[in-house]
Amino acid sequence: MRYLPHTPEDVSAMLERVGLPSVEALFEALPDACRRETPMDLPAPLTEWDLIIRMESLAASMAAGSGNRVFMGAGSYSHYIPALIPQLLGRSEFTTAYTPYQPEVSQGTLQAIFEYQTLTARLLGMEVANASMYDGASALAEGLLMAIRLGKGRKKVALSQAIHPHYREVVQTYFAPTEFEVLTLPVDPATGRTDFSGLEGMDDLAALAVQSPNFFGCIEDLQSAVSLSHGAKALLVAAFTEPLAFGLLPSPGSQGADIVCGEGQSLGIPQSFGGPGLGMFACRMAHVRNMPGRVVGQTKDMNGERGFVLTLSTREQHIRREKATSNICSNQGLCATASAMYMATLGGTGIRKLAALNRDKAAYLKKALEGLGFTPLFTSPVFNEFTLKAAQGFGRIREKLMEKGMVAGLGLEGLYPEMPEMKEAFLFCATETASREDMDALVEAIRGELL
Amino acid sequence: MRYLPHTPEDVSAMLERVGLPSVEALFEALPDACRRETPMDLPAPLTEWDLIIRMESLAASMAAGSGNRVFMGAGSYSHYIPALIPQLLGRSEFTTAYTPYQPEVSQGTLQAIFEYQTLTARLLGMEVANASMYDGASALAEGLLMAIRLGKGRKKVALSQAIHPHYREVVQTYFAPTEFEVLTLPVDPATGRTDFSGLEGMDDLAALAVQSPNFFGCIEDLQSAVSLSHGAKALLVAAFTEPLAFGLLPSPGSQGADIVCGEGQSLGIPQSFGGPGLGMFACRMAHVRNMPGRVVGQTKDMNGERGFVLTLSTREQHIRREKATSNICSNQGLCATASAMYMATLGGTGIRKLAALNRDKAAYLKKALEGLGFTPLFTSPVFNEFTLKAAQGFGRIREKLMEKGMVAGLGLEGLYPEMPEMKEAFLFCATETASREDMDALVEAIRGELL
Amino acid sequence: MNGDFATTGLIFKEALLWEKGKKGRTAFSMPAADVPPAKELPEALQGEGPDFPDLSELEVVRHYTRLSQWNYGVDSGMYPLGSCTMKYNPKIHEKLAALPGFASAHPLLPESLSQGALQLMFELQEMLKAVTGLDAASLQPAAGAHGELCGMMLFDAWFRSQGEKRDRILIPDTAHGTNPASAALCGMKPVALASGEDGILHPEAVAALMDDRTAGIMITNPNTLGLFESHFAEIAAIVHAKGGLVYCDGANMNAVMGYVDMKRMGVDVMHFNLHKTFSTPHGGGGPGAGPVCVVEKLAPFLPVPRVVKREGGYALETEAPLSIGRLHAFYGNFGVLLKAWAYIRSLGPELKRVSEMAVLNANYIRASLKDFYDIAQDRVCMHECVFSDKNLKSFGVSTLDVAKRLIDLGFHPPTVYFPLVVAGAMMVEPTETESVEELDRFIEAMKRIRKEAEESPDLLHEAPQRTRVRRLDETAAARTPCLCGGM
Amino acid sequence: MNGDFATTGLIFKEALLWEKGKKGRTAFSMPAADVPPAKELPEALQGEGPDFPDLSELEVVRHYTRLSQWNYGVDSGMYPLGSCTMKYNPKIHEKLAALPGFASAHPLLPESLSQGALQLMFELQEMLKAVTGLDAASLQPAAGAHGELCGMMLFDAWFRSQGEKRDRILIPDTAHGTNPASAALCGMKPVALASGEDGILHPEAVAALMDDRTAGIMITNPNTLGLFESHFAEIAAIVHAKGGLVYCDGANMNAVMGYVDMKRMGVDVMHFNLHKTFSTPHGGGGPGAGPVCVVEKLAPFLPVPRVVKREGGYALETEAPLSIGRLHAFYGNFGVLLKAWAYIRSLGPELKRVSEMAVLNANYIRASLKDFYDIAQDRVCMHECVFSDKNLKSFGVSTLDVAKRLIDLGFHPPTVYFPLVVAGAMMVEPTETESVEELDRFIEAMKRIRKEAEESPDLLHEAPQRTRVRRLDETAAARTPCLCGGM
Ligand SMILES: Cc1ncc(COP(=O)(O)O)c(C=O)c1O
Ligand SMILES: Cc1ncc(COP(=O)(O)O)c(C=O)c1O
Repeated sequence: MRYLPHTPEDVSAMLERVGLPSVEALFEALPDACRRETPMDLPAPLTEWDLIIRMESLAASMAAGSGNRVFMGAGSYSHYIPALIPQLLGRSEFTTAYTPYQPEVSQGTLQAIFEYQTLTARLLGMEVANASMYDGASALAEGLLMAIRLGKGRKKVALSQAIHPHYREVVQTYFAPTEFEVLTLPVDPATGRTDFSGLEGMDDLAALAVQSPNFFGCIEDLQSAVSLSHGAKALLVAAFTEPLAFGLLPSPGSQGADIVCGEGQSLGIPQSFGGPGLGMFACRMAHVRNMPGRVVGQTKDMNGERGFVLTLSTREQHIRREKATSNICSNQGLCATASAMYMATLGGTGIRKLAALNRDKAAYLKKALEGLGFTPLFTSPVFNEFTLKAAQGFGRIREKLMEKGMVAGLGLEGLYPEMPEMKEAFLFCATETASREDMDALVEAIRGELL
Repeated sequence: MRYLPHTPEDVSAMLERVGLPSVEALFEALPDACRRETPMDLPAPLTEWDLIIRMESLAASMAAGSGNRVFMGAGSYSHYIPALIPQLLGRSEFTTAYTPYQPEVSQGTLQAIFEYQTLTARLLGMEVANASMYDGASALAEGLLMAIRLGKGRKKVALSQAIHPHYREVVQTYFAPTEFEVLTLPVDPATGRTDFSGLEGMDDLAALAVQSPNFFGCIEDLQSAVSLSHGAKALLVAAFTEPLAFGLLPSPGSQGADIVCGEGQSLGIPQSFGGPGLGMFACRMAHVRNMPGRVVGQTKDMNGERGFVLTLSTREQHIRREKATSNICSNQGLCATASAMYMATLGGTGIRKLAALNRDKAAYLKKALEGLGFTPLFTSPVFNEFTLKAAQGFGRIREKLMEKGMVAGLGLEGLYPEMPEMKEAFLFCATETASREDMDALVEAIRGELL
Repeated sequence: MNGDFATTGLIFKEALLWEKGKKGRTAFSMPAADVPPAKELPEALQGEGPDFPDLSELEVVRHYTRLSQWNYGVDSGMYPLGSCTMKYNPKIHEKLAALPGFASAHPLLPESLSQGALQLMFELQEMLKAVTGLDAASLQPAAGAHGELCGMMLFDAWFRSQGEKRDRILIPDTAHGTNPASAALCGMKPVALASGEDGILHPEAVAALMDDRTAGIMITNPNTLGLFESHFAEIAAIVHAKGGLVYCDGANMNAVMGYVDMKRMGVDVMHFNLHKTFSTPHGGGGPGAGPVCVVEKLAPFLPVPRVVKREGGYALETEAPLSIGRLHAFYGNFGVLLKAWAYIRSLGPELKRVSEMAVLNANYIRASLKDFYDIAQDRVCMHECVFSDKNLKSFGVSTLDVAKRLIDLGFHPPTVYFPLVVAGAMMVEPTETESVEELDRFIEAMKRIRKEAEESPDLLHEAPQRTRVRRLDETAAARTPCLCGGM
Repeated sequence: MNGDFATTGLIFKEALLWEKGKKGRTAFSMPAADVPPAKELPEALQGEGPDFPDLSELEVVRHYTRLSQWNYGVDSGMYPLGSCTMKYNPKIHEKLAALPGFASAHPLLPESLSQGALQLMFELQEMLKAVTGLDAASLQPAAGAHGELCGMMLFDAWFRSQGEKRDRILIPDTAHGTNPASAALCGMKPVALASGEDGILHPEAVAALMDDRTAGIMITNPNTLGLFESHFAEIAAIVHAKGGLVYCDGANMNAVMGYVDMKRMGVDVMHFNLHKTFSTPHGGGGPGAGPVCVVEKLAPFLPVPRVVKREGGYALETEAPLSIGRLHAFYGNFGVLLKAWAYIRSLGPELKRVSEMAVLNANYIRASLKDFYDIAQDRVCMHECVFSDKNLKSFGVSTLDVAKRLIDLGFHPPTVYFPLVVAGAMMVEPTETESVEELDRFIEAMKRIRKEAEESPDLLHEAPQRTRVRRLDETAAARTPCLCGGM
């Protein structure tokens, strides 16, 4: 086996050094009660060549790749990834290293993450970002737990119903074993934004969480959310699933958000069936000692050279154990590096252009679908996603289009059983990867079926 | 444009330094008589994304990849390439460097090529190998020119007709403008080996060239070739297109060949529609100062550390100009490195096993085709290629199979118009990439059509 | 070569990203606008866009090429970082993970269009069950600690379903920091459990602390001293007898595949660190994956969605009334799971040999170095062995110094100062992919350092000297944190 | 930063392949034998197999990872190697070349199954024609020198077709060594042509040598001094008047795209160095590609097979009675051609801007350094400029010393001691992909070295000091050659 170097002679010589008669003797500390009674029932080893064939055949059964046109976002976005990113990211000095505990041999990782933190802070308009969380959903959950720590005894958090339903579920999962409570603020059925009117009745709030652009694609009024939240002495946690929007929209930080967290997959990371993605997490410096996750800081070496280290680790589990700000250890470091590469590749000029292009594409598709009799469900401005009430019989048509390799939006009914207006509502997405030709083809295909 | 860094401000500032009013002024030395009258008529630039689409659509029209089964060798062989090779070879320190003129910053290339030379010499049983030639065909042509240089006035070379027809054509092209003559030795119609009987009548021979395994797949009697050649005071130039054979067969060097040259594509290099491949070239140390091409040698640095440099460059064009042993400058360095990686990956144990497996596969296919009424044209033992006289009507069947993604051998009639026995003869190849299942499917498909 | 396997060479300086570039450059190929511009946004929704530097493609490429050259990975040299299983990461896996069918797959594609991914996940679940002997698996946790958290949530949910709320949990003093931290996230109070003189847990200690307010126990086995918890089964029985549950931190599974049956041993929940045991690249800190396996009775509590096999194909099951819910926005780190699947399929039953060779390698190092460095437990170890700086103290030399000196000699240091129960610990985990020659070189370097500690301790204090930067001021970094550049 | 953009860092030692490994290891995944073994070979045909070392996969990976770290490439830093056009090599091209449709394509597939590759080659031919203004192209030559050889064969074939044999050829003293060597391979005797004081050729010199025994002339334009041969058209007319042919070595085409019309200028044959002008990675010495373009009258002599467009698709034409024949076993370095195609398609008419910026960058360096280093020709240059060590001699410092010191400061040296007409030449070709900041850094480093030459020449004599190996003994290497290891 090519991964196992020892020859039989190696093994004998080594056993001799160890002073044991056999390999089995190495396992003598295992009492019978712990031992397997039968060998592991695993399929026989595949050669590299058979492995490729098998994997390719599994991959071929997926509706991904250039042949398919998926007009669906909902937390996972199709964006172009410049070829330089996988090539640089794949350099084994990055991939086969681990946590930079030994900074002298990890400056590559450390500077890359320091740059990631900085670009992330700039993108989100915040003072500090951590080195990553698992994904957008867990970042939100940890953001809310952080707000609770900062809330000095306040036990509740309020979530906008327009936050990605899966994220809300993850928050629920994190909160279930605790004594803390999760409340929900409904969506305004006209604008598609969060209806904050319920806030008044809620006391003991440590945080209010709002996503913008929200799950329906609507851009929230973050500034109002911040003042209402601060009025209630709660922190405003701003969530996001599409960070590219901040190329165009005011950053959450500039609107006054206290904690910003969300998913960074859009920034140069393959969709990869939902993971690995990137939990982005940023806050104010005043709160940094309550922040979860690793963070890289700049310092000097003994010769005065600039260098980087993991720092503020007294917040972390390996030092503080049960008193840590989070249990996170391994994070999504390589994905964070990928997104830094992506942000550097786009640049300030590029991200603005690309964000505008995304908005243009979505506006085009929206208009075209409206021309087919789809009606907008909400009035708020959108970025690259939007919700439409479908034309009669669209559900069945959508199924048919799938056979042609088109995924025409995401049905919202199942995700919002509590909202009757979501019957026949679909969430569409068009990014820069959606060509006019593809969008026209989609619209024509629907038109053809509608007739 | 992402490859061009200068902003308009950069350009102005730089022009100011240069003291010129405009970019056009940089080109004032160009007289009107040399200038274009119209802009270049080139298609508009493609974005990275459109480029991919275009290239993928071109690639998709090729009958390559796992879907197709090509039972054809004839100088280009389908072998498995371990994933580690493209990954390591793609490291930009290897790919984006050039000729190692500055050894202190090129030790990676230099040691890799020194190792390539050594492994090549071992594979071919020779004392020294150069750093590569363009391909097998030009290596043969240069080998023969080298023999002529060593031949002290002898003006002729004799080529076996069983050398790859394209290689013989290239030799012809190289020899055409010279005063030297190329003679041909025919194939023995029974054995498929070179018929040396004509040698006696040839005088003034500087070299005799034989390929083994030859174009028909037949393994030549190199030892006899050597003694006959040496008897005629000519050097024996041993050519090859499938170096994997030397995992099993005696190396040309061990049989007494003076110069060994051929194509190394089999050793970890993609077929890539015929190039880039690898011209392998080896000779005896006694003749090294007449060898064409670059060569890396071991030496020491001023601290006594082992290191490597380009050496014996007084043979080369940049020093010796028209008196150089060849005009070659850029060679196939990265392909040589790939093949060294491949040889290291296989190891001595692996190459033997893999070579045996190739032979087994070909033997299996040969037997199966014989079962369909194909008859062996020649009696000599073969490696992974063999020539069969096809069953009646096979030409048309072969066309039909292509539509099913099977290429059933190579027709020899067009390549050997001078040999009537090549009518209906086909050259087949089966390597380790031909699964029994695929071979059975081929045979069954032919059987089905023959009925 | 006298224990010195490194030297110095040319390394480039490289500025921070925002110290480079110029407004108006780009490294991105902007797609052409083939649609009309959208109506302007209302003014309140118009931002300024982030202040990112504008670089050319070559500037970006050179930046990261240079940064990478400042790093040390498994492909650079031996990386015996204890508890992290830094084994060789097969190159073919990168190619497989990049297959467009997987890399471009949207997670909300209908099941009919994502059978390949679902099948792969289902098969991986089955294989993890086969490796552990347990009954059900979830692939959602994104790392080991996430798996622990999942496990503690399962504990909590189980007790709730029994009408109980237990808020204590026993955790040995050798445990990784994530264990107590994960328990705390679920509102449980960790109760420290001392391991015995012999470095392992003893049933009496557990019996003394286990009660019906205690949710159970979290044990790492093999533990962080590299020892097998031989009394695991008895301990599990004690915990079970009090109605408690048993969690196994499976981070060290690389030692015992094909030998241990987790179910027989009494485990109710365990997590894998897929990135360790099944060799997915650690990526400078992640992403990893931390699937959990459970016994039958806990299966109903596993996260949703679950990958199941039904007539007609693979499916995602979201209906599960007892489930703790979702733990990840989608299904976990699929791209990492895929590599683990490929690894297991490449080895199959040979995984047993993986463990054997990992243990042999650790013992070879232990036997070769125990006369040179104080060893925490002088007996046969599992996949790693723990030395200390005890007998170096008299030379004024610490574990940190040894670690830094190893760098100068060409090796990544072991894990240091963990586990906490060994003062000045050096935790060496060679993994099975290192050849005996490489182990010999490491041993030679360690012996040389032992000698230097005695004869020229300043070589150690001054180390590393060959790296681009020398020892960094971590105190200053924490005291006046600079976490964001260019301000 | 004071001109010093490099430092030292940790670099690994690494043995030669055969000093590693152990019999019985492997890094290769051997396919299972699914067929019976073949009958034994006759004894005379049974060899022993080569004595290759057996390594594990990790051993191979680490070996080449470490070796690569000893190298300097364009991605590492500025590589102003004159005459070599070391521009940025787009990363996307690697991905495109690896598309299985191309990478796994057998060259003898029937045309119907290889339309994609044929179309690509046909289009590349057309684009090269558009860039040069010439009438026909062949992509077969595998490198620049191969293109030259092809060109000389075309000359020879042309004259034969005219019933002539001309055996002299004019080659300027500034020419690259491949020019005379290529001519000599075709049995032609190069006649050296002196360039003028101003670094370019003058019609009188050509007129004096050109006669009807002379096949023609080979001119590099822009020439190797980085100057445009302004009298090219007149010179071509002189050559043509004597029945001769004009060859242009197009290695420096990167300077003049969109400006020059080769046909108007009087060129009959020229070659490209695709790897230079069209940015394919140089691979540590190759592979490259050296397509030739010709005027109509020479088209019938181009190598076979030719890629043509016919009704119904692209085809390979082999029937061409006047052709010089095949020059390559198949169609040249297709995988390199593909990258050039991608590069041209990515830039299109912007190739003109490529040339403009390449020339601007060279002139920026020239203007910035001409007061510090003696410059061969003090006027506007094209894509490169040539300095010399003339005014350094008095300090006992040579071009070689400057080159080696540049390495210590983080730059790849320029081409040195070429062209031969300038004693101690330093030929600097920055290329258009370097930013002005990078040029400034190079200029700063060069100025610093100029100062050091005066003040501390030993810094230069001792350089490089930061590399893993220092100056190597090239004399010993050549005197007692060791070309093959492990003997
Ligand atoms: C014993 C042990 N448990 C748990 C963990 C946490 O795993 P992860 O980093 O994947 O979250 C680690 C990680 O190093 C560990 O060593
Ligand atoms: C001016 C000139 N001509 C010809 C060549 C030869 O090209 P190649 O190395 O591609 O054979 C070179 C290569 O450096 C060159 O600079």
